Amino acid sequence: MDLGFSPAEHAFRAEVRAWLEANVPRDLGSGDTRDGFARHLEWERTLFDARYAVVSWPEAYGGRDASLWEWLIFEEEYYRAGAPQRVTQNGIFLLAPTIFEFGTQEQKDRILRRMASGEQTWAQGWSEPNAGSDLAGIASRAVRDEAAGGWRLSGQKTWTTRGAFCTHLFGLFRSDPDAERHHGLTYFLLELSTPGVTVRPVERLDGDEGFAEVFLDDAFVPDADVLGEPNEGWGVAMATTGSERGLTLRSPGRFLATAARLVELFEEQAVDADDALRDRMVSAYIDAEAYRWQTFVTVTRMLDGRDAGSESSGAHSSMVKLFWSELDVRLHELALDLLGPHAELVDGPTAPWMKGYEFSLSGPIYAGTNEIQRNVVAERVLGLPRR
Amino acid sequence: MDLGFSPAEHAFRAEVRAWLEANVPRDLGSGDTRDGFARHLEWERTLFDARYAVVSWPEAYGGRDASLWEWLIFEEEYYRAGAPQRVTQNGIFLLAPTIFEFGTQEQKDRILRRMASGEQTWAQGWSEPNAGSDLAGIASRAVRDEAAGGWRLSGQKTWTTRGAFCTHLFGLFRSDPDAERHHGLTYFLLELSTPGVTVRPVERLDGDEGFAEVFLDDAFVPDADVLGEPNEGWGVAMATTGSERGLTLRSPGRFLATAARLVELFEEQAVDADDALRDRMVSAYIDAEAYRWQTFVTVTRMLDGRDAGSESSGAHSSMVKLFWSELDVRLHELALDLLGPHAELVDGPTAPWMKGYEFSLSGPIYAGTNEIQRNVVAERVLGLPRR
Amino acid sequence: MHFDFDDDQYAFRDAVRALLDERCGPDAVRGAWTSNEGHVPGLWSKLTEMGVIGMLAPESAGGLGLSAVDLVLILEEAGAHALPDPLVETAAVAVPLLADAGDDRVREVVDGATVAAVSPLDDFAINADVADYVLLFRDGLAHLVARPDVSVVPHRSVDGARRLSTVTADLSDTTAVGNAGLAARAFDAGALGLAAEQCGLAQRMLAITVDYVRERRQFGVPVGSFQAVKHHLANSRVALEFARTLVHRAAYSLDHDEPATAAHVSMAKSKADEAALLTARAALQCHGAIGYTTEHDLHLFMKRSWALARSWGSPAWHRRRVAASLARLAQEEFA
Amino acid sequence: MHFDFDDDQYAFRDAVRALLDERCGPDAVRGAWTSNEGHVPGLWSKLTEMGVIGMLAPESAGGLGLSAVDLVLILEEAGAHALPDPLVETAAVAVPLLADAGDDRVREVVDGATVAAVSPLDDFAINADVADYVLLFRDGLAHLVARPDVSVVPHRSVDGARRLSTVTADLSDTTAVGNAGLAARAFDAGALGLAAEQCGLAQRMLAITVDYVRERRQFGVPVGSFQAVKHHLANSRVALEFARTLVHRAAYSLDHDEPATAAHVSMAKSKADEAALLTARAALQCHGAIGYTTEHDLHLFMKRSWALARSWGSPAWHRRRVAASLARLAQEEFA
Repeated sequence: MDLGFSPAEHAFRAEVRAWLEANVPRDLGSGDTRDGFARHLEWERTLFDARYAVVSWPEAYGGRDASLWEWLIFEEEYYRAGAPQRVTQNGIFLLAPTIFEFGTQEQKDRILRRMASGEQTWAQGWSEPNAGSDLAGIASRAVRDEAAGGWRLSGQKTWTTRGAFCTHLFGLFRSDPDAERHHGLTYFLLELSTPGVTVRPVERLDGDEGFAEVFLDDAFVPDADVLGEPNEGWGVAMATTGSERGLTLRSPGRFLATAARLVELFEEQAVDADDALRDRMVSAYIDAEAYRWQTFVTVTRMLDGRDAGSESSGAHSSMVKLFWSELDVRLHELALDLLGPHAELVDGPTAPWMKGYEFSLSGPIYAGTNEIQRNVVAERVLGLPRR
Repeated sequence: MDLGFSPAEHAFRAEVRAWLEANVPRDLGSGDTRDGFARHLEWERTLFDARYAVVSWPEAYGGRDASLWEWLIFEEEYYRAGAPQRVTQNGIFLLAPTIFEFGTQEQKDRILRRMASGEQTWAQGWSEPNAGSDLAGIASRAVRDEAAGGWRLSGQKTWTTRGAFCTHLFGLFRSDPDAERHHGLTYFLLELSTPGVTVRPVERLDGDEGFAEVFLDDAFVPDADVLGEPNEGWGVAMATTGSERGLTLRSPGRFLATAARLVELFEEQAVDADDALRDRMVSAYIDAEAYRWQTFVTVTRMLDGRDAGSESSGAHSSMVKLFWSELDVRLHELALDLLGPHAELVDGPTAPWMKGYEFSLSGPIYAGTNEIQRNVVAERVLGLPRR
Repeated sequence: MHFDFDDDQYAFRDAVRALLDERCGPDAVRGAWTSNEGHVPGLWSKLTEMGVIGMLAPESAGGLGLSAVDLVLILEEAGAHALPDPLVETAAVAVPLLADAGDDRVREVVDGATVAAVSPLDDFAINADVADYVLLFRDGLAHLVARPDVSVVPHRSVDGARRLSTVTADLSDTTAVGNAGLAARAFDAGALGLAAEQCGLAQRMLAITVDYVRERRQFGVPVGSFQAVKHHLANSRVALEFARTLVHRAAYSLDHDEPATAAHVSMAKSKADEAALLTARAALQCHGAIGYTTEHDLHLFMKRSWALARSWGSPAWHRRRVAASLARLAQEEFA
Repeated sequence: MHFDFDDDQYAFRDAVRALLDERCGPDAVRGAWTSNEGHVPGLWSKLTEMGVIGMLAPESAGGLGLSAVDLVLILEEAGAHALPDPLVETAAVAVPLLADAGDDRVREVVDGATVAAVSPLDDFAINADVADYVLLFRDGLAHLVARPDVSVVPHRSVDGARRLSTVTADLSDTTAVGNAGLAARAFDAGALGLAAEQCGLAQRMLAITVDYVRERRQFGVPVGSFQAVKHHLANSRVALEFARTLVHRAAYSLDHDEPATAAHVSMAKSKADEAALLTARAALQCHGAIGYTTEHDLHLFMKRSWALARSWGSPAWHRRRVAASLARLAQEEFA
């Protein structure tokens, strides 16, 4: 056991910290409006140019071949500096790992660098009106067009985050109508400008058009944009879902930074802050620390090759998702309680707390509701019967 | 709306308070040991002689024909005075209401007064090894003995509270072996000294032999000791179960008295008592008040004949049971937290708090687990599908 | 002892419910998010006609001479409909304050003038920019100022139907209404009013969610048949049941000037806030993504509950107030 | 950065687990409830032989020269078996204290003498009447007194295997061991030791419950297939996972005298206590009545968790200690 970072890692942290201090923009506003999305892409282009967009990727695709530890250090510093959440994250954190694992060389070369730079922005097309928690209920279909060398997609995708602003969509479609549930699905990559695709923005809880519905009517996708084998999309997608639920999307830096800001808020609001609130704040702070160290345990095991890729590893990511998503709600609830009558403001300096609260409420819902995650923990970690 | 008591009710309260102050015994110890049970019966005989054992019953059976309000006042004063829980309660609160509703005149005359005086003490024979939450799974059987004019009971009952000390048992047995689940059950009254009955004491969490297993091997019960009609025991029993879950067993006086003692404990332990504990204490106190007033709402509706006996009334008692059982745990948990390292003591002046905590933990389990109760609330109050 | 409302009280509640069902549906609430009026058009005059605004004024002042017990039933309906107008501030706070203080302006209010109010614990009022009067507290006294005499700085609330602003005004002996006792009573009336609205909000969020989970199917069954969903909603239902009882009890205390009124109001506000917040969380979670959009109605009620829970005293503030009288309460309740 | 134990550490843990499985099963724990010895017969000498007692003493004093990181894995096993002997007090607290203070009595302890201890926050020790030494704290210093020189008043714990007593002794400069810094470190070692035991207790209660709910059938299916049961146990499992990580982290801090050691120990104790208490509640609830008897083993572990949660600092006490350093921690963690 060695819980220190190496001199090289410390040096990397210092370098990142200095660069971020000099470069992190202030007041970009929400990235989930059309204008805000453009402003955020500019900032992410700056990150890319400094080779900080995807530090753990190969240099060929715009990364630095950084270790997972360096990636975690980068993330801690990124949030510590108050830098904004990434509007390119669904591509970088959810699609890219799948492309690295299942993509052809041609796909990697064509897509990854453009994704990292923000030239291509990727939205996720998982959910459908009747396929939410029950993702295997996907009904949107892909019909083979042999003559054109590809597929024709039809149907409807919902809750597509930033779908109104992105250039591309990745998602699952039913390519074998006779197969049931998890079978006969194919993973497609799709340009949203393709004829037959209509995108309708949907306003999220916080008033931003952060969701979209995507309607597809015979939209053509060439064979080159199938990820993995046809009809085997479920297995391909589960790798991505694992990423969404687990380590990569929710780096501990975000919660630690929120917890640290909560401590500052507590000190500022000291008039109203009694010990009952202090006790809750300490609990939340401890949980943020626990999440950090738990991530280090997970990364250690991944790097040591212990239980990586096993079923229990997927179930472990369910424990992680339960923990961070509830922690995030708790951190923000506490902030609102500290703000008292100012909590409801969506203008002025305290507004980010309410926005953060609203955002936190999506955590226990998306990427598999926490109810589903608890089932997974009970069944796969504890071995309770599925019924 | 009139939330005051009448002058007569105030007078009754004063009379009860004075009598209890003069008569409540100290240090009877647990009523769930053989010796303690005998000491408690002596106290309850004193109550009976003063006509306080069953104030709401007719005078013929030892009561005062008191109103429900007077009964509630009596209960508040009883617990306020620090008087001990009643070892006769399962007879008085669970069986007696059923006898009043379903019993023959002969049964009433033979049983009720003796029950009130403690001459007969009644244990409940509901659960079986394979019939707990799923009470309809009862397998103990009753076989008709036409010649003898009665029934022969065989099987096993478990978790029979104070079964090792009581003189009688009431319970359900399967009298029609071809009927399934809720059908073909009969409600029997049985002397525990009957040949063929073996009682094995079972030690409860707190070390007292408060439970028993009752083994029956061809034990004879005459027809006179069938309560209600043969094979219709389920409907008869559900009336009793309603009582157990609802109003009668858990008078608000008990929780108010506990809450008031908790406030005293908090003041005594002030050194260790920070605002976080104070906040929890206030919450618990408010809940005890809420339970008191909710009981008054329930009683008002019963007396007005609104929704009494309806399905939603049974479901309402599930809400009540959820509330008081969780409140009771919370009150005692908080006391243990206030006591700190002294919490674990089972000797000395703080011991009743640990004993009370252990007792409180049975609340969310017995009379239908709280998980079952939440199902009932969801299905019968909110109308969610049973599946 | 008789702890229930009478038939007249339920009938009046039902009449107001029918009015609000008709005039203050979700579309009307959405309208208040975007209109410049800050009101549901035409609704206030209807409420005035029905006597709701002047319920607590004596008949001699044009009111109905009713009590807080009558009013809380109405305010539950206001909550259940997410009524954007300042009904609590006007009917529950200002009317009895002006009436008890013998201030003639009570007649104007009974006849339809609106009153915005900044509670002594808050910095904001709703609808101060469009109200006829603003009620302010300072040094333990309540002050009523005509709107032209106040300056107003608007703010945006997460609940777009809450037209927030800070208010400043010259306060003096001449603006004060009544005495410190009446001001304290006015605060309690406001906190209790919000508690009643929270109960209505919780009830509405539960109803919306029950409807949804009975219809929505996943894994081949209604999601409402899953035990986890059932238990979330059962917990909310229980919390609501007991919160409502405390609200009704506190209203009675307020009407009868009982010594424990402040404690009872604080019990009601803290439990009603908790019930509403618990229900908001459960409702959103049981809806999933559809509840996370503004296209669905849930957010209209959820955001209101977030705001009310931190207005006129948070649950923690009210528990601290109960704490101050706890030792006495525990002794006195059964005197 | 490498946050895992090595193969030797796991192997030593497995060896101790095997010993405890054999010698400290539920029957042995029940034996300690009723025996006059207050120990599991013969177990302490086995632990001494294996080197567990002297793990943290340097080899020069007959120990293994290992660290707190090695020991917490062992203490998790002690918790999982509800070991009645004062292993934390002796191996985690006394041995390193005596070794660091250069006190020769460390050899006696490494060779099998037992040490009871009253933490600076508590009034009771376990096994003080049958231990060879008693460790006491006063005015920030630790004192070690031979048992014949203390007077002991017995008390009864809800956990019959905890042989409680109050201890009084004449303390002076000559009984003091080491300095204030070592005494503070000894307290942290004790609190951390209990935290590790709590993790083991939680793990065992979960395992017992999982076994039960897989077998027990109601309504025609195993009760473990009900979503409510699954969610209770999943919540416990998650709490345990994160608590263990904090325990391991704090052990490392203690070994390396990191500036945040006290805060890390307090984080570990508060979360481990919470995980154990949460699991105890869930375990009992998922068992139903059978768990509410002393015939079933669950209570042996549940009662231990209740007692440990209020010894060597409650969760609330430890959170207050974290609070004191929070503003600094939030700044320094990433220096």
